[in-house]
Amino acid sequence: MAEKLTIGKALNLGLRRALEADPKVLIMGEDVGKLGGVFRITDGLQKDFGEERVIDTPLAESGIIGTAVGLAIRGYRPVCEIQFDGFVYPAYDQIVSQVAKMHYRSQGRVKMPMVIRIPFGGGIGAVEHHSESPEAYFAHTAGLKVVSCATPEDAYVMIQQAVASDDPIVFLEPKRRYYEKGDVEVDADLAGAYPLHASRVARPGTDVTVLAYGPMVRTALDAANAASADGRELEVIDLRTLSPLDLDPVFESVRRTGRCVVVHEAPSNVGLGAELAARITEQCFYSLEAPVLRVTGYDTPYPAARLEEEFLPDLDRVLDAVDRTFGW
Amino acid sequence: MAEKLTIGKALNLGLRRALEADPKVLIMGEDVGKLGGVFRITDGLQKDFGEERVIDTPLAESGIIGTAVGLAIRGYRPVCEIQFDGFVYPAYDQIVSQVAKMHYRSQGRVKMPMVIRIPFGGGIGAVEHHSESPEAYFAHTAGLKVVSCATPEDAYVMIQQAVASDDPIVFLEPKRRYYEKGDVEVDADLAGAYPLHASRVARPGTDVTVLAYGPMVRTALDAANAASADGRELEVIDLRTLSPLDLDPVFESVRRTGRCVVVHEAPSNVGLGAELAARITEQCFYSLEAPVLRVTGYDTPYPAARLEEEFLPDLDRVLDAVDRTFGW
Amino acid sequence: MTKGRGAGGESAPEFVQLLTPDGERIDKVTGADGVEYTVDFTDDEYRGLYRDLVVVRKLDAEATALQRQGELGIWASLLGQEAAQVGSGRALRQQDMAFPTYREHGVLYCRGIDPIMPLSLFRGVDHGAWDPNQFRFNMYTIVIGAQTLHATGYAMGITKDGKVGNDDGEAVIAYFGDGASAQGDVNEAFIWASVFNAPIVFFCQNNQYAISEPIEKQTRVPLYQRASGFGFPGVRVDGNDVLASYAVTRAALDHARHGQGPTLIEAYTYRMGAHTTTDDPTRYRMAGEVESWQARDPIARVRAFIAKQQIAGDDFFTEVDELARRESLALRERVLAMPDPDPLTIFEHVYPHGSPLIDSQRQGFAEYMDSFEGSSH
Amino acid sequence: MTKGRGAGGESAPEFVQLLTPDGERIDKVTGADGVEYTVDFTDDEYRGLYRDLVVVRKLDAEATALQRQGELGIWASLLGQEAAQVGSGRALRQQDMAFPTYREHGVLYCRGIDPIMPLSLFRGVDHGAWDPNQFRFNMYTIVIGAQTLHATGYAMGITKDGKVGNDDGEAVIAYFGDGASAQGDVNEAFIWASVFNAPIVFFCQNNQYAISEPIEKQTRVPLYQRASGFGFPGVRVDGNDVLASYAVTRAALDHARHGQGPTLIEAYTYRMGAHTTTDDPTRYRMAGEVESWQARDPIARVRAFIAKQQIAGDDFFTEVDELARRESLALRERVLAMPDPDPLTIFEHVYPHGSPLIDSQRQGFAEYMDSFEGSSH
Ligand SMILES: Cc1ncc(C[n+]2csc(CCOP(=O)(O)OP(=O)(O)O)c2C)c(N)n1
Ligand SMILES: Cc1ncc(C[n+]2csc(CCOP(=O)(O)OP(=O)(O)O)c2C)c(N)n1
Ligand SMILES: [Mg+2]
Ligand SMILES: [Mg+2]
Repeated sequence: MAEKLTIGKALNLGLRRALEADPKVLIMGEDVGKLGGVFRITDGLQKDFGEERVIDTPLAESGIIGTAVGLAIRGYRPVCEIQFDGFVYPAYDQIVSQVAKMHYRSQGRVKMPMVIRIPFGGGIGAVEHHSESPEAYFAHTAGLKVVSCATPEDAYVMIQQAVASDDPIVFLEPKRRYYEKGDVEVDADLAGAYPLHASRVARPGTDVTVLAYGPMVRTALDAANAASADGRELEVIDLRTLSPLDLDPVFESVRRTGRCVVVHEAPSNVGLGAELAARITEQCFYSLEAPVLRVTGYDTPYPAARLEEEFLPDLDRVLDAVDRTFGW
Repeated sequence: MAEKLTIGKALNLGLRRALEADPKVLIMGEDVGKLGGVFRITDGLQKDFGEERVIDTPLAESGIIGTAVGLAIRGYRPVCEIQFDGFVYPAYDQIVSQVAKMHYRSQGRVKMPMVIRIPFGGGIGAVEHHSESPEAYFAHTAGLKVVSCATPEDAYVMIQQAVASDDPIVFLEPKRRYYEKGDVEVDADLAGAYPLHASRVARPGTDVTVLAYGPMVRTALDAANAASADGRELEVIDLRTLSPLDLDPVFESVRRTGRCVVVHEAPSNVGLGAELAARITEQCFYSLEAPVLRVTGYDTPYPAARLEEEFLPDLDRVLDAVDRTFGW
Repeated sequence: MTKGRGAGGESAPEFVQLLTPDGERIDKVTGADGVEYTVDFTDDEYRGLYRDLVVVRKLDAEATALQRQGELGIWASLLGQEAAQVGSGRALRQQDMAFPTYREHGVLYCRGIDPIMPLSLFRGVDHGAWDPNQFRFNMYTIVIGAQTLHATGYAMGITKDGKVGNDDGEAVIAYFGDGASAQGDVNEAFIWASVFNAPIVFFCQNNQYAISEPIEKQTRVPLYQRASGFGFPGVRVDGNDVLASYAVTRAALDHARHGQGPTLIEAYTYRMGAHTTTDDPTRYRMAGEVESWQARDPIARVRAFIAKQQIAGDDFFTEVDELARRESLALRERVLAMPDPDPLTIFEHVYPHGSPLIDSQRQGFAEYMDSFEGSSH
Repeated sequence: MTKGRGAGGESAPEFVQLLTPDGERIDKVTGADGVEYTVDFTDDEYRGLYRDLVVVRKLDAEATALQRQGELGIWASLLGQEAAQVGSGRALRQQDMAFPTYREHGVLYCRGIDPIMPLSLFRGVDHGAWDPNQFRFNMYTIVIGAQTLHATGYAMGITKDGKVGNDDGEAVIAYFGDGASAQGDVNEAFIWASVFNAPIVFFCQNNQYAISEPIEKQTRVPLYQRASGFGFPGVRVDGNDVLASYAVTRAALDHARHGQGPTLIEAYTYRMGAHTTTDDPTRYRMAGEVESWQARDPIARVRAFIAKQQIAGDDFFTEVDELARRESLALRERVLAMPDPDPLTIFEHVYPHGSPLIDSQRQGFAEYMDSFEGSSH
């Protein structure tokens, strides 16, 4: 049965399903209990599953992830909430040197079936540290997988898949889209769902391939609509999995279109866009009519809220890049 | 006067000069005092400059960087040693959210003239966490600059330039090359020195441009020598500055050669090589005979020491990539 | 010492109190650190403290109102914590240095700083950019606990500069919350401060909550006791008592400036309002709890004391209210008049020495913006 | 309690000691935590303890020799810390779980684990891969302090599983060093453990050094006192006394398994050798210091005690030496016989569910290696 849900509510429902499905699943983080998290993604879960399973932790991110590692060794499946993107760094050591490496270190004897949920990205008018896009830091880290959802349907399914996976997964939630609504098949069986680590064509097109993920999928789709009115058909691919990347559909698309634009909020330098450009160029060298262009946040710290509209990629900047691929 | 020095000794002498040049310069870290650091880079400095300037700190990296931030606000110029690459992550929050952002946050009112020295890279037969190449994590962070030296001469000059700079600089030292020797102009004036944030042609060539930095410069030069014997002339560029990159000489070179291979030890995915490939492709699109190829560590955690020879790029793998650019 | 009421309902250890909720003056008390505390204010000074408390609360209320009206992006109110902030803020000497969180508007005011200073941050105009050394007040720090290490490093610098050991010595005060006490950084700051005997006062405003989490989620013993395990004194003060907050902070700062090392002060207080304007405290705490703390209001007791002691009459109270009203109106007008930043400032001050990457992005941005000139964009 | 000698020369607070350096048995002592400690071993058990101490030291010496001969990449010797490790290791019950650093070879041995297990790590063959749950002994952890949080989380899991509250309850022991006590992670572990009342014992081997840095660089008060500020008991034990180390650990583990929460044990000991085989301690400490600790050798006193009490005669000592020699020789042979890993294992176990990126790199690597087949490479 399809229900109209926001992304936030879909995540909430997905987490509820995950808690129901496996008694080993735990939710831990700052304010995830009575408050339901500052974005209410865990709303009502402590009430229904108890303080033993939905745990308000002390205020220290390394402690959250570090104790989750121990709980995972004990056989639990912790879902850790990091309150905002900019507050994941105190846990960086535990994530990079422990969570990511434990399976390798143990030659497969210790699994870290952990999900690290991070509301990420800008556009919400917040103060410093609340609008970061740290995905490159995780995607560059071997041993972690990184995904991001862009629709309520994906939010609902992907969070359940991530919790069910034995891989440690950084789950990036497009916080500024939490309130966007869409249809969600709430009763559908997870077994038949679209795979977690697969990209998906969000809108077919013939002229330029536009790659986006998380909050920028909407932006790319808006750009595609505007371009269509001008007679240009953009193929928008929602990457969904940021590490490992699923690029076969991308290569196929770029070989057709000959042009590619990558969009993300994170700074450009050594970002996901660079990897995409490098891989696409290597695989589609003779098909490209223009280099892969990147539309990204600038290589500055995230600016004050009243400047973020200029900082963030928007419809116009995507179209500008599309134009440039034609003018090459 | 030119002296034959190892890279390690050149760094030691450069730090000595920096301490002499400015009483505000401090050295801080674990074991930097009597022991002179586990690699002896600060050997003898505490003896000559005292415990007030060469400070053995408690064993906590966040504390090292966090107190260095406060010392910088007070007007000091801290040079922090992180004992090994894999131990910088507990300080990641202070580096990314404080050191990198303080100047921006304060609109130029607070400077962070800090150097974070990190012996990096593998090849020394060490246990886990002692052979990491974390440069992408820093290069992706706006507000930080990142450099790496590859020769004794550069080690001596660049460390002094880094300490004298008001920018916060992550200074990556090629630990497995600490014992390589070369001529150093120890009396040369810093004012006339080659700029810190500039790449440099380490070996001119005509057929393929090979980009490397830190420990891989030697590997690239060895490959160039071998290739030369086979009649192929590789132009090796030592990048030196990893953020910001200095790519004009690279573009110029690639436009001449039409081929480019990037070499680094760090994993490939979302690494420096990706950025280089993306930028070079964008700027030299019509000159490239083949895509920019990357020779890197694999996207696995750094393996056990007895596997590192296979893991690390070596002469043969560089030559293999060079061959592939010709076979494209 | 006086019995306070504990976190989580159990009876709390005693704290230093010099003014009861009813406005009764206690002459002297000995703290958990064994120090005897008292104050010796002139009538003028008592009136000054009252004035600061009232103005600080009023300005705070104005900022909350501005946020409600969409003029600020967010606001972190200090409601209920005025005494802890005014008491400690007034205890600072000119040469001392403060490292605030995002809530120390009252301390800032007591430092003689224009209260408009942090509002650009909450409006989203900038990140709260000022020169810490000019105001001897660091920029607001949002990452929980990070500033305690900065403060400790700064204090180490004071020692290096030879600026400790007498009355003219400098001292540092680092503010943080009860929640922050759980962060590794804060505990590392305790270690550094004690190992280097740094001239620093750790001032923890235990306002009973870290957003929704009550203090029991951060510690199972009173926070001031944390210090002893690191080898320096800790003391709990009634953070709703401006006199005690002053006395304890003053003594700790003097201790530090004389080269006797760090102190931890736990100011036992209560966040009367929401965590920030985006928070909804009704989800996690009872109205009754808030009411019980209202009876311990930090301003009411000073007013009662002044009235009982006839230090001032009704005219004075009216005057102060009037002053607060004027200051808050002025603040409002200046907030509304704040210009939006020029978009090109995105690219300013990334590095002291600049960067070609930023330069080219700035130029690209400028050209891109120019391309819309005359268009409807 | 007995007077120990303090860090930094000052006289240290007392510690729990049940066997003096001269081999005199002390019947009972009360620790700083107010608990009375004693042991009640049979002669057989005393002999067993001695045997473990000697074997553990001998195996360690063998590993050091193997490193010198180039057969190990590095070795972190436990020389001098045998009593702390054997005492605490023997105190563990079958159901308990240990989280070691990189130096707990003695604890590992007492768990009944084949001492070869961690040697592949030091040889560079693997990262020390074993199943923590099978051995109830976590993998060695190299990042200082990280394992204390893992241990605490694991202990929280025990509580969740309802496995505390009686004699069959499970408990966790987390090992760490004096240097580690400065890490944020360790202090966060203290907080978590106390807030969640986790069944855990924090066992700090204060061996006086973190590489070259003496304990004064990490704390200015005895480390066991750290616990009180977090709300749980701390106790210092003579870490060179295997009986006291056993008694104190046993009591703390029982305390934990009965649901009474965490304890911090500071085992006051000395690193007799280098930090690791790459270290040169002559750069930072005096020979005299090492000698003074030699007088407090953890094995000599047990031998003296056994001899004085006629628990065993010379035959026994010779037998034990012989056993140790045999075990160390066997270890040596097995180290030399360790096969090098297959290069393709680089790509194994990056993810439980695999990754196409790794797959393609594995394939590329295999093809690349094949291209050398028959060549001189
Ligand atoms: C490292 C980090 N994690 C999380 C947050 C989000 N956050 C902002 S304020 C806050 C609670 C702080 O509580 P406390 O320290 O008691 O200070 P108070 O707000 O009560 O003054 C949290 C969790 C943050 N700013 N920084
Ligand atoms: C986070 C981190 N920083 C630095 C190191 C390097 N290092 C390895 S052992 C050591 C000293 C540890 O001292 P201590 O905790 O006292 O343990 P001990 O070696 O004396 O047993 C250091 C600094 C590390 N392994 N991890
Ligand atoms: Mg609070
Ligand atoms: Mg030690």
